[in-house]
Amino acid sequence: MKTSYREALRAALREALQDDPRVFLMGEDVGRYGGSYAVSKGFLEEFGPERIRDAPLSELGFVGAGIGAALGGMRPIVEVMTVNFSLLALDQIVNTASALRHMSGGQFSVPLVIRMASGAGRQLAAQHSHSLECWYAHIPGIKVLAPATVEDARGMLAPALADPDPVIIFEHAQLYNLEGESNHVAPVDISAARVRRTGSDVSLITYGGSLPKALQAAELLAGMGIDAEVVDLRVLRPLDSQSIVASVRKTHRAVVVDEGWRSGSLAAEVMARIVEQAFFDLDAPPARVCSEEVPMPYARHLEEAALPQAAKIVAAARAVMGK
Amino acid sequence: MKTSYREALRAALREALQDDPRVFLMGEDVGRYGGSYAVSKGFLEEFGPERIRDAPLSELGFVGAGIGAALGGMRPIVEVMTVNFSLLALDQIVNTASALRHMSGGQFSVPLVIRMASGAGRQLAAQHSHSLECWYAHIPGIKVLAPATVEDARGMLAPALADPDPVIIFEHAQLYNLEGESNHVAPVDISAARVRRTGSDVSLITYGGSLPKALQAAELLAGMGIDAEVVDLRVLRPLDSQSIVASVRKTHRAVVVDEGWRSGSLAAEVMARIVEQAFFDLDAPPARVCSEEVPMPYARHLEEAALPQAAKIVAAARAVMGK
Amino acid sequence: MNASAVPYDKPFALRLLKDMLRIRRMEEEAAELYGAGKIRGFLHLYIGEEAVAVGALHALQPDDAIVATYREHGHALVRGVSMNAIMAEMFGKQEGCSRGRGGSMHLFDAATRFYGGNAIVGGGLPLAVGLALADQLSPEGISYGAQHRRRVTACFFGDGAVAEGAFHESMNLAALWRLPVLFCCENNLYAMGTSLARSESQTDLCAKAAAYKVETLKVDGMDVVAVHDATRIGIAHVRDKGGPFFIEFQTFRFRAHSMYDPELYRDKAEVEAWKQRGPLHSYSARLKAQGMLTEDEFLACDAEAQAEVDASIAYAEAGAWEPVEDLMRDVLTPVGGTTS
Amino acid sequence: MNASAVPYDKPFALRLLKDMLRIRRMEEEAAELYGAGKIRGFLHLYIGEEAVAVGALHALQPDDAIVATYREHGHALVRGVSMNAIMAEMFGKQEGCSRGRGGSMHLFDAATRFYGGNAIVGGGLPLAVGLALADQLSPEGISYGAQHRRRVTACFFGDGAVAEGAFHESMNLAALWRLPVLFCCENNLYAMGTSLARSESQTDLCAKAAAYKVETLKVDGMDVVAVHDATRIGIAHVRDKGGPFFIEFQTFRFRAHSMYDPELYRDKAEVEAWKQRGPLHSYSARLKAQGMLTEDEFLACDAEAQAEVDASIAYAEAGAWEPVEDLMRDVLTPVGGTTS
Ligand SMILES: Cc1ncc(C[n+]2csc(CCOP(=O)(O)OP(=O)(O)O)c2C)c(N)n1
Ligand SMILES: Cc1ncc(C[n+]2csc(CCOP(=O)(O)OP(=O)(O)O)c2C)c(N)n1
Ligand SMILES: [Mg+2]
Ligand SMILES: [Mg+2]
Repeated sequence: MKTSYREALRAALREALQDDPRVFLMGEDVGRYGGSYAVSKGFLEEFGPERIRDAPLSELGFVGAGIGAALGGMRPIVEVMTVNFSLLALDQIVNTASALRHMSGGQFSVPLVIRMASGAGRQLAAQHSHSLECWYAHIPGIKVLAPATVEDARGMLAPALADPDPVIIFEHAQLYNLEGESNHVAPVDISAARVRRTGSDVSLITYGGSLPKALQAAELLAGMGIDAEVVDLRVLRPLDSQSIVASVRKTHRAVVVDEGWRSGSLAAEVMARIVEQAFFDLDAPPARVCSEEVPMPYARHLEEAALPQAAKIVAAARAVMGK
Repeated sequence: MKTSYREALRAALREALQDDPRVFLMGEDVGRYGGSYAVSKGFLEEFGPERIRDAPLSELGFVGAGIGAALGGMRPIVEVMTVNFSLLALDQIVNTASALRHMSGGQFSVPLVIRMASGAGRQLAAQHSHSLECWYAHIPGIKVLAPATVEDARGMLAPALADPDPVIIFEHAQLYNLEGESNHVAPVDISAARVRRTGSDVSLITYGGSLPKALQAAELLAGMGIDAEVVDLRVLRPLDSQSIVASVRKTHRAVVVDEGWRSGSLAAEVMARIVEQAFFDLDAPPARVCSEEVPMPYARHLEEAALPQAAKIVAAARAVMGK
Repeated sequence: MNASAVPYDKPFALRLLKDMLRIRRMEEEAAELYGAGKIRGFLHLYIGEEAVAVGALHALQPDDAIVATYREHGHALVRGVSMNAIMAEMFGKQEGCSRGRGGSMHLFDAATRFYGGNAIVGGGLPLAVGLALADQLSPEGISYGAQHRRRVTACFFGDGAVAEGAFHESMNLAALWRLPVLFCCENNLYAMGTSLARSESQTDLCAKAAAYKVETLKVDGMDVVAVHDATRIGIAHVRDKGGPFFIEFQTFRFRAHSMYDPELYRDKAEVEAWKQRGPLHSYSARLKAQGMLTEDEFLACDAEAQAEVDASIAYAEAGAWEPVEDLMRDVLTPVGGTTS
Repeated sequence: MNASAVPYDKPFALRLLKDMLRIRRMEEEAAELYGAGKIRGFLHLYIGEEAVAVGALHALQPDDAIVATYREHGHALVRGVSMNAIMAEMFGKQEGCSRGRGGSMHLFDAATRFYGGNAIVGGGLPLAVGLALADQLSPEGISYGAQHRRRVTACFFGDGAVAEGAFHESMNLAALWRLPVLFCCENNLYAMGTSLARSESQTDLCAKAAAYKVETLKVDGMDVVAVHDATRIGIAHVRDKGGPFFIEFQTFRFRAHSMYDPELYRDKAEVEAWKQRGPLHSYSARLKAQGMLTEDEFLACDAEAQAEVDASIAYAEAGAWEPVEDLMRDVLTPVGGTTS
């Protein structure tokens, strides 16, 4: 069945709300406004204000309240409108949600799901264009997911809610209108990366909003006689090293594509794992295509220049191929 | 002259306060308490409460106020007691301090210095033991320093204050009592890494609180016939790739030592740069010694096991040497 | 509509009218240009709230500082940023007041001490506290020209920002340290789709501010005269006493929150009722009633505003795209470069 | 000293005394053990403030929840966490209530709904709001045993926390959503070295809480009877009305902030004056005055407390270090493992 990423998220949320009375959705403008990306439009009428809970502008407060509610037996889905505002809530995520189980010697788990939009591409400028997946992927005690397909948008929520620990879900803002197949039957796996295109010459390893660009680059490369494999990480913490290494062992070449700023990017971690685990399989140094290290400019042509693009991926892939 | 890291910081702060009336120190308990690490003890009496400004527990507020004061012509030194509490202030640092110059098209620079203690090793458990240098090193628009020697503790503040952009200084909590030489004459350079021990067999690349451990490991390695070079990064953003690469070109082997959690560590970035720029100079895959991916446990033996230690560095160095 | 006489001389009375018209016409065109794809990103219109920026900013001196939000076109314009520079910024051209790097949400202007343009709700509050702290600590802050008087930092923010921790910490710091901040709360009753009653347990925002021992005034934000007078009182308080002052401007936005907002959360009737109290309409009626304005004069003012808007669009259209090679510019300050 | 009669039966009156003694003696030994290197990290003593935890927690029911700070030994003990488990935790032994992973600042106990032990000032406040939200939303929250009544979440925090944004956001959420939270502010006049007057523009903390439309009580935190009575009033309010309640306990810590604190910021005389009002001393004098306690009984209680402390130290000493191989335990929940 063809559907959109947004519709897939909606279907997953509705199902979760219908199936488990402990589930509720809380965040800024999830209710009366209908969700800032229209993901929860109509839910207020369907599930009522207790379960579709509009929160005041208090990111630290309502994320912390989500943690408390999870401890108290509920299964909250907290929507932090965008990753940009999640900076205000990081203390609760790092110092409470992710540490609580360990600090309590295993007594308290925090079955919390946090959803947030991330990424650039809509000319929203420096404060509204962050990709900070790499920061979250650094924190022990949580899991981090990045659905990049309609299927994952549909299937990742249920296992995230079933997970006893905090799960952060990044929805790239450029994907909401993505159309694709969703033959949803069961929840998808949330432990492994997935090969989205098989190839033999070079591995393009990516996630989230960069997946469509990597796939587009692979098509362009095919036209140049280069057969690229595209690996969608899907799960950013814990990273699925095995799948990464398996692909690189096959292709012997890797380009990591990541919308985060280059220095200290998640791409660096992927490269580190590749050299740690598959150094002698490499025919060329792994390369990366990341965002330029500049706060995101507003002007469209500058934003485009700052972000990873298919053309840059093609160039990087050709370079590692020595072409 | 022999002095301590703490005394060196004190001397640098006093000098700054004496030399420039625009400089003031603001933070929790910098005044009457004397600084939580006794760095500003006695300053209140010497410089008065306007310039040694005790702030309420409002990390977001007073870090933001520091940004505003910098915009207003002052040269604030904001002390965030520890990096752990800086999570509450990250929004102001990322979305204002580091982005303002760019967002304003170059009109407003933010000449702000933020100091904070970081790191583990004193059994302070999960919420008080963070090493998040890597997060800060990811942000364009700021500079990040990690003085690891008495000389740098003495010499980095003046150039940081002279810098027109925000500079974050990480003081590792385990270093305050470090004794060392300080032949302070002029401000030190804050753009380059420095080789703390020359060697030819393997490069141990590190920063901050891990430097003493790396030097200790180098001594142990020497006893085993392995001649390690120790590179102190000093400047975590922008990273001095050139010095890193120069050392690796010489030794052909690298072990990166970093107290941050392994996944998404600054060590990953250093490894990425090495493979990007010196892949064909490597005789072995670069390795890293980081913290285990666990919120810091309280019990001493577990904390020790979680942190990088000289013995682990030695083992990693021997492994990359094939010994 | 408040029918009391406008107590200003004609030039100033018309200045207020003209500035409200300039904002209104500029933003109406901006909305069109958004539809045409010339302006992108988020665009938050101030239409309906013009009396606040106009009345308040005309009470400030040139050396005072302003901190605003993403809904700041009007503030920038009244403060003295040229419409050309604002329009070019929204187009993303290098002639923009932020070189096209900031866009609608990040208008900045060093010359008029206009410190943005902040897209983080509540994000400007600590900044304003710090600017005022600099003024308290430095000699420029208390002497200006011949007179000795304090500089003021005026910080604009919405009702939604009041729920943020940043509001709390900033109010306390400003009050505790007695800093010269004028807190200007633009209470338009909604934060995106969330009405004040669903975001605050205490909806009297002056009562909230008073809990920090900050003095307050609540004023009809649809009435430019009331706004101006209240702001003058607030400013005088700050200059005399040094400490902060809080004004709640009761206002309303006539348009959607941003160009993405389907406005599901409020009735057309509510919007219509507020439009009856529209600041342009009510103020020009008052001026006419007291014989200070003729319909011809009004039309002339309006035509002048529209001409300025048209010119600014032409200016923005003719502006240049910054070269892509300059992408990495203004991340750090060049050595020997400008600092504020 | 308040000389009014203690209005409780003897067993309960002595229970309060004994619990204060248990905290006092446990912490005095903890200070010694810190000096001896048996306890490490940060150790924050509650000595002087015992009446607050004892009076307040005895007003709660077993199914209520507690959220505390890093100064929480007393709260954990009175709540029913065994002294053995607390002492072992401070030693870092696996018999500790948090398996030695948490230490002094992170005591936890699922059995008594004791949710820590939080070393981030203000960090527990949003958590308490969430626990109360869960109670409001779920059936367990409103029915217990035979009676239908609301569960309460009691959240302890210091005067210093009031300046944090977390306080503001949490008070508003609790009040806005009418959540069953009892906010217990332990105002000991200092946050490390920062006195309340240097941290708040409004030092009347009840006035601050009232600004969120939360009802409040201010009470002498050195008087265990006053504390208990006030807490009962607060709890009753929360159970009946559903909404939050705020109590300011006016108290004082007799010791330094932590074992690192040189106490440069306050006079010995100030500390001495508060010691005259010490909760143990004043309460036992009252009990004696009304013939409820003899000196022999007091000494017996004290000896009993001391014996419990001695036993807990022996227990902790005899405890085991968790195997280093288990380092990575309890980062994530094992599949099929426990969740709260
Ligand atoms: C910290 C933060 N959270 C959320 C947002 C998204 N957001 C943008 S504007 C807005 C509403 C703000 O309302 P208000 O402060 O009343 O100002 P108004 O838009 O009404 O002028 C929200 C929720 C944001 N920009 N920043
Ligand atoms: C967010 C944060 N900032 C700073 C600290 C350091 N710190 C620990 S306790 C403390 C004082 C807290 O005072 P108060 O809330 O009054 O509690 P008390 O210690 O008096 O019981 C400070 C500043 C911290 N733990 N967390
Ligand atoms: Mg509003
Ligand atoms: Mg206190």
